[in-house]
Amino acid sequence: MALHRLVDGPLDLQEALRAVAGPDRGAVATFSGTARDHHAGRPVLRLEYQAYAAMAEETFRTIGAEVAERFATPHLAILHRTGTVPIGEASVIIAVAAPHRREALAACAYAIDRLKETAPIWKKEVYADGAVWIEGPRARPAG
Amino acid sequence: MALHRLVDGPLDLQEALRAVAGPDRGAVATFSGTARDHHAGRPVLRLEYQAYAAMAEETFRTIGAEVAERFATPHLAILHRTGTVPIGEASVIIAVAAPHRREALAACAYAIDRLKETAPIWKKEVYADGAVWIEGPRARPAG
Amino acid sequence: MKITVMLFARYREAAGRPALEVEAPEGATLQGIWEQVRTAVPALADERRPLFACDRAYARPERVVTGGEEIAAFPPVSGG
Amino acid sequence: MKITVMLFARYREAAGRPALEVEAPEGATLQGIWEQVRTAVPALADERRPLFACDRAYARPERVVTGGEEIAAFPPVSGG
Repeated sequence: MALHRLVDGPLDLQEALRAVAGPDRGAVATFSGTARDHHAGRPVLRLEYQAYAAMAEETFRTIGAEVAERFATPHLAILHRTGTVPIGEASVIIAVAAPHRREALAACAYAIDRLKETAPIWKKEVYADGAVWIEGPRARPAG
Repeated sequence: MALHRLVDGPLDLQEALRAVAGPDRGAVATFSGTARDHHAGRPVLRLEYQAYAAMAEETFRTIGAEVAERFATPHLAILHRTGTVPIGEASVIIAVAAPHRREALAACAYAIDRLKETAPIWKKEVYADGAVWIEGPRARPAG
Repeated sequence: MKITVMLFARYREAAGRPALEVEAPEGATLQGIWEQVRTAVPALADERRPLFACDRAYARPERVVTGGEEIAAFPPVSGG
Repeated sequence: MKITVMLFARYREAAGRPALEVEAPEGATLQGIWEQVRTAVPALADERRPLFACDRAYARPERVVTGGEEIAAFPPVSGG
């Protein structure tokens, strides 16, 4: 099964696992990206995420289709939080189930890489004395 | 923090996550190996795992030291179940936290590979009409 | 034709609003529409090469807009 | 000297017990001790090349045992 969702609140790893697990697949890999308390040596108080929601969910579906084709498993969950993310909490969770471990782990790595490259979501780091919108490298799929 | 344990009962992914997570690391990768309901086309009723416990825990500590050296993170949890594992439940859980996603995912893949190569643990598949001890490839570290 | 351009992240903050409407000639490209946005919003004047989306998919700056599409412009993404 | 050899998985099931004690001469190797196990347990007669562990670490068949070590013999592992 597939689950793709933007969530304005805490992410639930168990929900992602329930969406992908099943008795015919022996391997489940997950990745959680959590808000770190520093960046480049500067203390970070919290993160704020803004998403172009409709397009982001479209992007998640595309990643799901790519994973299904490349790693032969439809069992992918993508959860991404929007709004404020306190330090230590997850901003993104990926879960993939597959028959064997190599596909599960490779698909998980692929999905988070693609999400970071293509999903229209932006992170703002909030410091004691200000805030900065982070911008990724200018990679994107051909339009 | 590191956690290495053989458990004669259900494994708890949250316990593994709590052992490795922290506000200074932004990436957590996990791998769960779960009991599949078939193998090579044959229905499997359940698995039974036997371990050489003292040596297995030594092996987990060695894997932790290798991960610390290769991926620069000490935050590894290894939980392996012994005894009966019902279909759909986890026989092994690996969790790794690291500052960034590539190390976390690569360390997770490395740890499960090494566990399968080196940990003195054996799996028996139970079928409707019998049971078979599974044996891995004859790889092992130089003695 | 009237074209609404959705803005995100730094662009939205600079413009002080989530979207902007501009009047574009027939045959206008995404880049051409963006030039009008830059003229209308001085805080965006330095943003010469945004990323564009047309109907929720990435689109090239030279893409011609026919009206009715959902258009967005934004800086490089940083989700995850 | 008396040497206890721990057995696991298929070997344990074949022998019907978790460990076996054999009498080995001074200077005996792991493989030499294993030959005595095979002689003592007909169900293990076909197992010519087990994996060995000595004091909880993998050890080569030619390793000389001095007595007092924790010795184990087992088939290829299949955990995970």
